[in-house]
Amino acid sequence: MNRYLWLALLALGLLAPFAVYPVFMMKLLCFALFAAAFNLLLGYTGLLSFGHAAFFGGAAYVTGHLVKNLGLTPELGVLAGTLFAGLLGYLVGSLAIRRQGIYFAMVTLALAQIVYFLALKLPFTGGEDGLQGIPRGLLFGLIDLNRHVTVGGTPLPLALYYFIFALFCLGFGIIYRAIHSPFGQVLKAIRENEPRARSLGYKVERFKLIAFVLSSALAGMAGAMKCLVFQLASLTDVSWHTSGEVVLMTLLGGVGTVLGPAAGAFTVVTLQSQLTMVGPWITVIIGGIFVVCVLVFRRGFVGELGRLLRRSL
Amino acid sequence: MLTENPLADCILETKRLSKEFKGFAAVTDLNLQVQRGHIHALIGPNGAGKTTVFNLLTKFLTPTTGTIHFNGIDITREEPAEIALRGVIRSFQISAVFPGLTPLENVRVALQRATNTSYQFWKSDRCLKQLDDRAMALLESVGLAELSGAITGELAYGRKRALEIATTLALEPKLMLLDEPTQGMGAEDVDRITALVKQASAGRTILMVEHNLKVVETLADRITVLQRGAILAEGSYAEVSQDPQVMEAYMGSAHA
Amino acid sequence: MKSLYSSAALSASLLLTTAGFAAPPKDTISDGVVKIGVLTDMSGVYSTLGGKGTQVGVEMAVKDFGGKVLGKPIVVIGADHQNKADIASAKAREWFDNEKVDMITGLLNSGCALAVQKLGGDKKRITMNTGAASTELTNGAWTPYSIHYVYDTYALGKVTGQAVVQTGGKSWFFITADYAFGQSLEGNTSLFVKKLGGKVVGSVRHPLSSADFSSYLLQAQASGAQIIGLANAGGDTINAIKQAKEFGIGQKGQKLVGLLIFDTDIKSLGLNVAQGMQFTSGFYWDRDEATRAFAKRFFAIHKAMPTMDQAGAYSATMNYLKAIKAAGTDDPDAVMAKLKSMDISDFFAVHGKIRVDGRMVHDMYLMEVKKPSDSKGEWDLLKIVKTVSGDEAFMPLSESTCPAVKK
Amino acid sequence: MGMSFQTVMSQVMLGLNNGVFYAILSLGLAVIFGLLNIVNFVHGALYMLGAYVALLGFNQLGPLLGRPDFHLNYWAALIVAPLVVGALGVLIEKTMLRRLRKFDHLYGLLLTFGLALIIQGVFTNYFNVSGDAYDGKPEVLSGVVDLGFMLFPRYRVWVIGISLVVCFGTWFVIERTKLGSYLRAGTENPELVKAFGINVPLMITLTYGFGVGLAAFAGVLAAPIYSVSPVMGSEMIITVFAVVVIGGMGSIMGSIVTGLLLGMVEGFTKVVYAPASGTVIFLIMVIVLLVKPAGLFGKEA
Repeated sequence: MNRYLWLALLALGLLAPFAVYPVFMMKLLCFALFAAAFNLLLGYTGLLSFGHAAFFGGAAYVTGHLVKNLGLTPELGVLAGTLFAGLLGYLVGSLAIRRQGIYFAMVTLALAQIVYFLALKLPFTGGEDGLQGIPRGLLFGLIDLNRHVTVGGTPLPLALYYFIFALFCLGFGIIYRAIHSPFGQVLKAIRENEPRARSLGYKVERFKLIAFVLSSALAGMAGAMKCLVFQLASLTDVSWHTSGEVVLMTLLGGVGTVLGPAAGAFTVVTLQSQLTMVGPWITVIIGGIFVVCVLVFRRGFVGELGRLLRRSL
Repeated sequence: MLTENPLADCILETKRLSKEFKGFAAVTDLNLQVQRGHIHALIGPNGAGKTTVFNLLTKFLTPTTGTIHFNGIDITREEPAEIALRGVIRSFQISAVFPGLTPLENVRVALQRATNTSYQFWKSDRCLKQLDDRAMALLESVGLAELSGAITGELAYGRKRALEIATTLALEPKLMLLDEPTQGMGAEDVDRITALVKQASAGRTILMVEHNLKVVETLADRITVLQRGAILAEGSYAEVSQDPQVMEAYMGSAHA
Repeated sequence: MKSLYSSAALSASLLLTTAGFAAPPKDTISDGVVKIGVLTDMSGVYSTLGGKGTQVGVEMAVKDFGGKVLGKPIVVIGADHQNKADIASAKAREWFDNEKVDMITGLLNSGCALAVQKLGGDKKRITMNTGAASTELTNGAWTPYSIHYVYDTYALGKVTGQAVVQTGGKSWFFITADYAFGQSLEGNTSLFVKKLGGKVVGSVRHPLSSADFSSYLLQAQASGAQIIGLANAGGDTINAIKQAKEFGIGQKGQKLVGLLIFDTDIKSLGLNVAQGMQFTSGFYWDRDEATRAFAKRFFAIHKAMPTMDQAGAYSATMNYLKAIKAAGTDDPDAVMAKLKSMDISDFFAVHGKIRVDGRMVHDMYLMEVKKPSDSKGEWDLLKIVKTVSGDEAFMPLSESTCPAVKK
Repeated sequence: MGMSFQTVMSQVMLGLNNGVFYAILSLGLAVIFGLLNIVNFVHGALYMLGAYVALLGFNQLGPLLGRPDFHLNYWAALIVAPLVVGALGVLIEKTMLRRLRKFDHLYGLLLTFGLALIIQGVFTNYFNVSGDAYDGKPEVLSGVVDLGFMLFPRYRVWVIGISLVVCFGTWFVIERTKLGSYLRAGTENPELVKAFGINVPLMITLTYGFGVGLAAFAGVLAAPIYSVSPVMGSEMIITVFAVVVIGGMGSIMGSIVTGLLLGMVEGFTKVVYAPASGTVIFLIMVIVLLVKPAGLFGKEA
């Protein structure tokens, strides 16, 4: 991979809060990580999960609860949320990978509905109001994540931003490594030709399950990050619309590309925030993008670029 | 002749193997014995159950009744991957390659299995580079060395089959199951694959389903003729081709 | 050089987002403009009773005020929170941080209201809630900058509950939306039912947005209760009422009582189905000359009569602007102090006042749906049966758990 | 909780009433899935569209045609709505789904998901989300019937009856007639069917149109009972998916029977623990998946 590209992106990420509204930037990072984690499953294992919001939102609730009600420090909260999502991923994955293709998608969707129900009913979730007023707390018990640094007259939440950015880099790094690992090679083989991978002696289910757990844990990490940024965990985070959105982000950017999901997430989140005034038309626009993507643009824009340049991005 | 007792040197044996699909018997009471070191051909008219037998042997299908023994061990209840780990490797009727990977990666995925790194998602795939030499050697042996970096999906059909054999060989199988290795090929490709199979058979056993009787005649030590899921005849090419039942049921129709 | 292209794609995404970013300085009117944000449900289940209409109300108020306060322009912006607390909170945060928004109104739906009000407290910005019902907003979730303007579950439950029990509806069965709002509505109502010697014989909790209420209705019917109380809102209430009619419930002595109903719901149901029902409202367009005059102007713009949320948003905005003018600054502390000492009197409220806990106390009305034969027009739906003074309707400060209330 | 015979029977009837909607919708999904191998996510939106055809036909069509007292009556709507929506389905199949046939079936799911968002979004923009009442219920079907154990709305009796007729009629056509045998053969081996001189692409298109027509039919049936709202379908479709997973999408009869059964299970949950009634089907799904991964009526993979 091109070292300069990564360095440029890193620099962009480090400087972004001075140019872009930091909270928005952090939202982008959360969804970029979410989409990248989802893509580990769809793009590199060939499994379409239609219930990934369960991990994203589930972790947000767990992190929020632990930080708010039990006073955990934010880094431990994120860790707990990530582990929880991984565990949940293990349960959902074990059930879902018994089925393939379309059935897999429907089973994950339905299981995610149960998580939605729990998020509505469990005593600590705040029902339809969600878990609100989650404190950002002291990182490692030392650094106040609420601290704003005034730059050119504008107070910027730099401590929080760099914490989130660091988490994003960590998560994205794990995904990148997993894709380019011996494990990732087998995943690609399974995606390309599952019966053949099986006949070569690979226990396909086990690989799928590990990929599922990894993907859900990292999706959970993204959810935990979002919960610290917005200080709330809500039913939106676990709803099937969110599951659909992450599919769209990945599809739009490019399934099975390293940068595609992040770029797709940036585009969708930006669109949503720019188009709040068009009201319900946003749903129509999102739906339209879906249709166009599926019909003419299946590689996504990063994927199409990669094809033009004959490189994998 | 390696030995007097055929059972002692039987690498694969099925006893009363049957498979029913909703009342329709695809395979009935099949007693098949494959001798170590042989190239054993499974032939028969369309719908005779050859591919079903393959799927049963590799556990892509679960037998309704009967047992399968490999090297004297009962493998009837094992998973496809476990059977592969024992050294029974199959090919498919439709070419079984990984179209999105390069030929080199295709072979390397097979080599990788023995390295015990396959679950390591935290390691860089650069550690797989050490397998490249062996992968190249295997590609070389099937004449694909100069195409090692191509896009597999865009290779010609015959080359895909060759790649498939290289991938299978990478696993050093004890028993190779080849499902119609020359199906849909031009004469030139057929000759090349025939030679490849011959070459691959050194030191191992091969069970193949094949339609092309010329290939069967060239390669097979022993032939089992299936009809409607049951054995019709068995023996060398010379024996089988003289069998009047076979002539009628299969050869007749095949040559007609 | 593929890397160039994909980083270009990323930076293009980034650039798209930089629009509208600037640094806020300080002034008497901070940053030289008074900006009012209307954050409400513009597309979801409550969009007909709030939605664009709420923004219309706010814009009318700004126009009536003259478009300027203390010589500085007043700007109204709106956004759809889609009934999602996370969207509401994100939008409000952006507005406070970037858009110099001084006050947010609307906030239909308690989850959204709680999130934005909390944020307003943290950022020292005023929130004037005209849409949400939860009493929590003036109790545990109170902030020095929060105002709850129109109604709450306490007032709804108390006025309706008392009125029904006093006219003989002693035994109740609740069909309750299974979430905080529904439960608090049920809780508040049963309290007053029991206080007046009535009893609650049972209740059933249904998931939000249920399509089929027949099972719950039959359970209610089987309970033998005189009153079936609907502690839900919007589409759920409408469906329940329609299906009750379908099953012939309400014909044999049993009576349906909706605890939160808007004019628009009645319109959707039709008088035929809804006639005779009683409920509580904070406003009705056809109350007197002043309300009718306002409603007429509102209708000319929005093509519908104002609901209590929409009328409330007008009144809240108008009084907010008056308070700025009186205080001579838009400093939130000064404006809040002014608002809490002002007499709130306009077409919406008669001598209303904003209490220390942020509750705007004003008259509430017990409404009854007209018979089709009594209706003289498309919007002639209701009559006011009883006016209940604010002090009687709303939760007294002695019961409040608001931290600002000294006990 | 003690349940009298009366309570049980009433809940059976109500459950059946919910169940017939699940049955018709999952039947449509099964028919489409069988021939096109597509999970038709837009099914819920088309169900909603069917209800709107009835609603708008009754309220708006007359004024639109300049004849304010013209109402498209209920019976006509039962025919017109499936035709209109079916035609839309044909359009969708011909212009979009067809182009995806050579790709992974998941793209079909994603495409129809996008279409569902579009249709729902457009309707949300123009119509009241909390629902509009449909006033076109025919006089003959008004009032209640005394079933002995309860008073049951006559209209719902009709809904149950006609739905069962449509469901079993569809089953009969597909499983017992020549046309059906072509359909079934088409799913197994399209080449072979082509060899019989059957226009397979046309058959696929018409099947899709029929499947979504069923959804529209259910929408018209639902209009007088439930509020007609832009979100009525999206709430339904996820549950119907679970029904389909439980049933196994293996057979037409499977989807009908599962739909009816689960409607009743849901009905009983409303009495025992109502808050779980929205989720009980998903729980059943988990259990079924653990015990029979292919679903109750599914073929083993």
